[in-house]
Amino acid sequence: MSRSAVSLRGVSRHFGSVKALDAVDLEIAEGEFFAMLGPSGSGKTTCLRLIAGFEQPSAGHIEIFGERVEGVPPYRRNVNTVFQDYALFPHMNVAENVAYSLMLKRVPKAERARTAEAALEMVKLGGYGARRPGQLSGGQRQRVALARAIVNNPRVLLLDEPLGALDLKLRESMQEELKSLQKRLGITFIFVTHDQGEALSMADRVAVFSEGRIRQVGTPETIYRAPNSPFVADFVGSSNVLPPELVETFTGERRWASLRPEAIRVDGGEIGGGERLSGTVVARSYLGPVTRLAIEAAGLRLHAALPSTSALPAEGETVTIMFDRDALHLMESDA
Amino acid sequence: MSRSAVSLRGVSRHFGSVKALDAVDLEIAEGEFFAMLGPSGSGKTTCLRLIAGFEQPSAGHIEIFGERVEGVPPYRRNVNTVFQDYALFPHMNVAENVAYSLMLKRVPKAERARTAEAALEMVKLGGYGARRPGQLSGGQRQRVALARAIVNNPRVLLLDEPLGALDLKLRESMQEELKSLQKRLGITFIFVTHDQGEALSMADRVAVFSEGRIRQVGTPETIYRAPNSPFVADFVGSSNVLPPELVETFTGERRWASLRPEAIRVDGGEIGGGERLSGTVVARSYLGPVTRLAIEAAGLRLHAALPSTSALPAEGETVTIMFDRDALHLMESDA
Amino acid sequence: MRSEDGRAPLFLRLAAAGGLVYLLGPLLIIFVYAFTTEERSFVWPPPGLTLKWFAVAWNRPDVTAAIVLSLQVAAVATVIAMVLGTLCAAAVSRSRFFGRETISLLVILPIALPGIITGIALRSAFATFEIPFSFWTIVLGHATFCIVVVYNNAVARFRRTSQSLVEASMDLGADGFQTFRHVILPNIATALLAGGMLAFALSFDEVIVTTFTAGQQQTLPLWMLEELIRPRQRPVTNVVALFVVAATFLPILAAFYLTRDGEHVAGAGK
Amino acid sequence: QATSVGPGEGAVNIVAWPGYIERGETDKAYDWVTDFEKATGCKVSVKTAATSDEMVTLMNQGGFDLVTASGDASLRLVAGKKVVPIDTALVPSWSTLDDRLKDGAWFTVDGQHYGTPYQWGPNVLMYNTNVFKEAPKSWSVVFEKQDFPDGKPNAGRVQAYDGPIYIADAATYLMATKPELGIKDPYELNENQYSAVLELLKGQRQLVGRYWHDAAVQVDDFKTEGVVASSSWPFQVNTLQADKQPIASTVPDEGATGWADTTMLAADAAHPNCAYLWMEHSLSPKVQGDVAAWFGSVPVVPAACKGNALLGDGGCATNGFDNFSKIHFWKTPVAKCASQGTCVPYSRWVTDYIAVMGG
Amino acid sequence: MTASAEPMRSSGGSRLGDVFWRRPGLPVLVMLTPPVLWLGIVYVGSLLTLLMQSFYSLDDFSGLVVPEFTLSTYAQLLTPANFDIIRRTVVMAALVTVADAIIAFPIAYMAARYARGHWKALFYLAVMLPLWSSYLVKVYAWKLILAKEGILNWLFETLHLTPLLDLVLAIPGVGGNSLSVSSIGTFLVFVYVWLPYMILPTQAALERVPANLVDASSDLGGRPSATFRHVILPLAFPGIVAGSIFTFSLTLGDYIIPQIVGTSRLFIGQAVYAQQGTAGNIPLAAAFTVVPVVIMGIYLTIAKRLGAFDAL
Ligand SMILES: Nc1ncnc2c1ncn2[C@@H]1O[C@H](COP(=O)(O)OP(=O)(O)OP(=O)(O)O)[C@@H](O)[C@H]1O
Ligand SMILES: Nc1ncnc2c1ncn2[C@@H]1O[C@H](COP(=O)(O)OP(=O)(O)OP(=O)(O)O)[C@@H](O)[C@H]1O
Ligand SMILES: NCCCCNCCCN
Ligand SMILES: [Mg+2]
Ligand SMILES: [Mg+2]
Repeated sequence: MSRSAVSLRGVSRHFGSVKALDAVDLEIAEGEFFAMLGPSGSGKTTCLRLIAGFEQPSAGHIEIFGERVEGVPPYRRNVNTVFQDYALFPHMNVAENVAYSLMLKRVPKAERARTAEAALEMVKLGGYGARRPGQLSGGQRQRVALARAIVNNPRVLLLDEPLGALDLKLRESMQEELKSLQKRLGITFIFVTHDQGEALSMADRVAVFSEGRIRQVGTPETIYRAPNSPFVADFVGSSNVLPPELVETFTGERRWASLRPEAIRVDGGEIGGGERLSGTVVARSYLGPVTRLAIEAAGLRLHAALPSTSALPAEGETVTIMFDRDALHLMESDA
Repeated sequence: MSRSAVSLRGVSRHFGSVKALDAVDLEIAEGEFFAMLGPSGSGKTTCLRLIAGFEQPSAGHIEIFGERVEGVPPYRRNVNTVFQDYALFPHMNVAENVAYSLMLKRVPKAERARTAEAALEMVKLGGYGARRPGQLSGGQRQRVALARAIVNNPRVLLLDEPLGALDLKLRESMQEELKSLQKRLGITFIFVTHDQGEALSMADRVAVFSEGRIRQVGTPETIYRAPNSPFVADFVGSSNVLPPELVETFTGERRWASLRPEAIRVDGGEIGGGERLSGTVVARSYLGPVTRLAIEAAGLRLHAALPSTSALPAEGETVTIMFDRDALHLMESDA
Repeated sequence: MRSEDGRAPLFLRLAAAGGLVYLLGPLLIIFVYAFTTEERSFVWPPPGLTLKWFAVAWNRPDVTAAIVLSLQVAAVATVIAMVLGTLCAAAVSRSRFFGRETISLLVILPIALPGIITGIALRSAFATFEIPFSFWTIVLGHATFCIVVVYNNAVARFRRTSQSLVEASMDLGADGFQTFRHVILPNIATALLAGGMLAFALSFDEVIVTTFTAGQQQTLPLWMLEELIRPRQRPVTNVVALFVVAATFLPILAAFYLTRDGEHVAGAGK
Repeated sequence: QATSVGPGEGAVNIVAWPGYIERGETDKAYDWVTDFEKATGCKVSVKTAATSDEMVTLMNQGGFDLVTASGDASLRLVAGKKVVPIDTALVPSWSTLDDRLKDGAWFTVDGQHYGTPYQWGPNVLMYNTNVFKEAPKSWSVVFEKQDFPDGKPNAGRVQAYDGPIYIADAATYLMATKPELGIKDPYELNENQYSAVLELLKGQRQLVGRYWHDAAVQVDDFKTEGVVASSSWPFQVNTLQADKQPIASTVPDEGATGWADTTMLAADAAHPNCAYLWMEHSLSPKVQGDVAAWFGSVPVVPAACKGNALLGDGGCATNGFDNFSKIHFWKTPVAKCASQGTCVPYSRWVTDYIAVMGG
Repeated sequence: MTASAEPMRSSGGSRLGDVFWRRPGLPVLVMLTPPVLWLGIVYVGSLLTLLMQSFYSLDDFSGLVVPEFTLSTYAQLLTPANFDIIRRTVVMAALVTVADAIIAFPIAYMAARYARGHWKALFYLAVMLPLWSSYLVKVYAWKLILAKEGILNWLFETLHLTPLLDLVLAIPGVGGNSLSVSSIGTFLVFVYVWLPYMILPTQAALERVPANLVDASSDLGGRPSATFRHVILPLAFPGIVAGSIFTFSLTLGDYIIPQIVGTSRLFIGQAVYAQQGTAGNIPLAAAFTVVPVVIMGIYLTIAKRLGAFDAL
């Protein structure tokens, strides 16, 4: 990991009795694409706002490129934000929006226009400068917000669920664009989302939040394959979480374990070694490439993801489920 | 298919020059879970509002259980709606919201309360009657809206993106609940969404809308595996759409074809027959069970979904992609 | 928002039409009487019609003096009300400590209490502190009850102007002042305009409070009161009333379209 | 004490009854301001007041130099120290005044004169000549329920003055019709007399649709509201007659109340010199005659009765020059009264008259 | 909070801006001071000065105010005649408010929910023009309309409906010789001049009722009348209450309308005006003003609870 762009040391933010953020430590490296993932209310936005300077920590301190930023107002931090609702200025046209920070810096008009247009080109909106935000589609607005945030060459870009308001197709294409933009600019992106697919596919590293704390930080692979707790396992991949008693029967260790749906085979699958359980199919959902089965077995409701092309048991059928022992991931924590 | 709950015959709805719905024919069977899928502005909501009676067709006619409903106002149709933004009455508490239609029917107070409570139990909100809508979370509001719509035992329930405002986890669990509720009640659900995953996993049949027209109607499997047009192929499953020229080289037929990402193998995959193309990996996204590669080949940007556990080429690597000829689905339409 | 389908029910259309006739009919009377030949009192139907009152009104220095004074008072009172109302609204919308309710009550009081109370209270305060009547005593009274309309419009717009716009501005390098100038002010401008228009109208037409705070100065309504009671050239007052309505017609319409567009603009960010 | 009036300050502000100070705006012929302004450089500003109470209110506000106060206001202004005695030596025309008025009790306190008399006149009974072919002889037409000569009842067709001072009009009527009450002065009533007067007024309330508050409104009411009889001022009579309305007036046998107005000098007058110049000007026969002609009042300078083009030689007589003794001039009722020791004070008149009008 | 590591970015932001940013209470204080000084000290101060006078009394003999604490003025206030004035005024204010609400509602409703485009502009003008026309001239116009020789009578005569009018005018208590000298006349004028003040907030409130709630109600079986009663009316109610603050208070204090059109029976405004002018009975005038202050105090408390302040 190269040198640290943002670091949080024991940072807390309390609102009255609500601990929105609770003693969080975090290091984000320069040039990294970092995702903050977690359910609603877990403190992701609060964390971002602390970095941007909209909130002040109740305890702990924050460093940006090694400098402590207590008391430094947002407008003096070399950090820019893309807001979830874009927060485009409705009374300015696109070019004026993008050039806003340049105007504040008293950059001469002509240069401003040039720079803004360049930023718009960067997000593929060259020529849209004269429009009003109200005349743009959701995805276009999102890109204007992006252009406005990067026009200033910030060293860190904060993005709070920037794709949350877009519909699925648009979202997928913006994911690719964002990713390639970050590569081109080489700046640090800190990205908030509650969509684990988005976090996994885009980020270099992911922090999983829950109730104001970070539960795990790691690469997408680590987070997905080696969750450290049932919470992470469940949140990151709709995993099956097996209780210690059951796990003991397979591994001898009395520990929580996760089992990915795609690691489960059902009945007439290829014969092979592995662990077995008997259960009943209670629901079946077609997801395109795979079909998900909900199976009640050993008092649990387990999910298995099978290729839709394979032979699939019907609802109500009794089946045997099998998995490799290696597929069982034993976890540290128990909550 | 059992007898028809709702049928549209050549229904159009024009707003000025905008053809929100354009000569649509549709039969929805009794007891069916029917999804309307399509991009924003494709006419889904308009179609639902026509069935509910909030709009009147500009042309064509609608039948509900065999009766033509021209001029029948919404309050005389045995059809209820769950609105996208819930539309709960803010000045009434939850119980009053749910009992609203009973109150209008002058059902005695005690019976009203009982029925409303039963509907709330049904959506797992027993005991929440005294709260105000403002005191509920998004998912809870959604369920109140559901309870309010079913308290009256409608024969058709219309749902306009009922899960759109919920976050991913909640959405998944509500999907299962909705599905099982529909089974228990046995009534017709007509469900609008722009999320193809939702449509595929929940519906018995799906209609794909685009620009005020229905492009295809069929079971999820049909829609996913045998799209009738590039539009449907692309919209329903982030499919690779291959142009006629290319398809001709494989099949001899000059037709558009779709190729699912999971049908593509790359390089050192199992040896086997099939078609081959050479290309360069330009992006790689980790999606958990699978990793998606974007590969530039034959002037196209193709996506391949490979199990994350397999050996994956790096970005920039040159690869050979392979697929079975059967995996190529030839399409009727060319738009 | 979707429009309701079709046309309004008949009884509603009739009731609204009746209401509009009630609202506009008497204005028509004023217009007709601006042309009557009858000089001292009004009888129906007017015995004849003439244009001479327009010339008469034009040539009367007391008319123009009263109009000018009223315009000045209304302009200054409106500016003061806009400043104070905006400050108040901004403070309330920014602060978690000061209850909006308390401030709202304080601001509403001058308009919620009958004008005669405002008038007499100010008058007795002027007397107590030996403040002589002047242009500023009129302005003081008017600005006091005009604050509320500006405040209400501004508070509503502040509420709709997303906090994230302010944060976006700060994020992009603007401090509080710059944010106010470049983001907040342009966003609430149409609301302020609407509030200011209403404030101007209230001040321009205020009789009761002015009666107690004007001393010997004559604002347009005081002139009219005098003129309507005195039996000479009553049609002149109607000419003036007609003139005021005609002169304000376009600004009112402009404000309507401006504020209407404003709503669109303000909502566009979300 | 100055011995002569200094140069004018350029302006003078006067509170006056409507019609009292005219600059030819309504009728070119009636203008007694323009010349004065030219001669003295004092610009005249007039604020009209419809009632004595309004006048007092205006004077309490301050900012005026002069006020043409009636008797029921003048002593209140003196008691409230809103006006100051004048030096009659600085008003050369003082000597030309009607002797009957020179030391009038309504503006002379402790031998000091608080202004110069301006005009006087009776509160007449105005009536519609289409209804009354001959002049009514008694105020009973407005006080007692009855049918008028046209056969229709008087209810709703008569008016009374909307001011507490009107209690004196009722007292004047009772003084003649109920001598057993022993009313000697309609402004000095003991409790017994006072309650009899109030009874009469309460009865009158049933006949009166609306009380008249100011002159112009009454003019309208006679034109458009079907009012045919009321106590009034000559001013309204003149106005209506000028409008060719079938209107005349009379002083009935019971006598009448009336007013004698004084141009009083404000205590805080900002333009005392112009004020003195105006008082002098106001006593010139020309002004006196013109005002009398315009307003229908009687000049306080007898010389004005002759040779005034507007008033005409018979004008003074018509307006009641010889009725002086029949008229009970407005004055402020006070608790400590001359005729019977304790009387009902004006503040009670105010409250009770409000109650009477409230019905 | 410790000030100041090196600023990370030199551009933008003034020193004072930084101070304000670090102490967010400070700008709020700075912003609140002028309006609170103005309203709290100048206005409320004047009001208290006035109310204090109601505890003084008037000396009957000299007619001068005695600046000593007494409740005698209040005793005077509650004499039957004065109480009558209060009752009459409050009843009138309430009736005017109700009538305004009834007349305003259809107009506001049409403007808010049906009128589009030019019609909407027309409705707006129809409300704003009367608001901009001189109050006094409007009142006088009404005098012409209501006079015995006036337009309404003329109209009734032309339509041969005079007996009907006479019947109405014969109603004891509210009738009179003609409309312009009856309580009905006063009522009509009050209703007229304050009508725009009721329409504007009602319309704004109606515009804020989400259309989908109307759809939802109709979807659940609500006919238009039921939807109106159970959804639209309750949600627009704060707007009506907001409007009523104006209509009620303006009627409570007006002294010009009842003087020009009416029966000469006093209203509170006239009584205050008369008392403070006549014989300078400032204490009684002040005591009279306490009545609307108390009434409006109660009214505002209720209005606040109904959420009317947000609808103003
Ligand atoms: N200004 C505030 N005052 C009080 N509580 C707050 C405030 N801001 C946030 N909170 C609370 O802090 C917790 C964390 O909120 P935060 O917005 O950081 O969550 P989040 O992870 O961004 O959630 P979401 O995905 O819903 O945006 C929540 O319980 C929230 O209610
Ligand atoms: N009342 C209306 N007036 C004018 N145009 C309308 C109206 N309602 C819908 N439209 C237009 O009709 C088209 C279809 O709209 P509709 O709301 O049915 O789309 P949708 O498929 O529901 O989209 P979304 O997913 O965004 O909700 C759009 O172009 C829309 O702008
Ligand atoms: N348009 C004339 C209405 C006057 C309203 N004045 C309000 C002031 C109340 N204090
Ligand atoms: Mg958040
Ligand atoms: Mg829709």
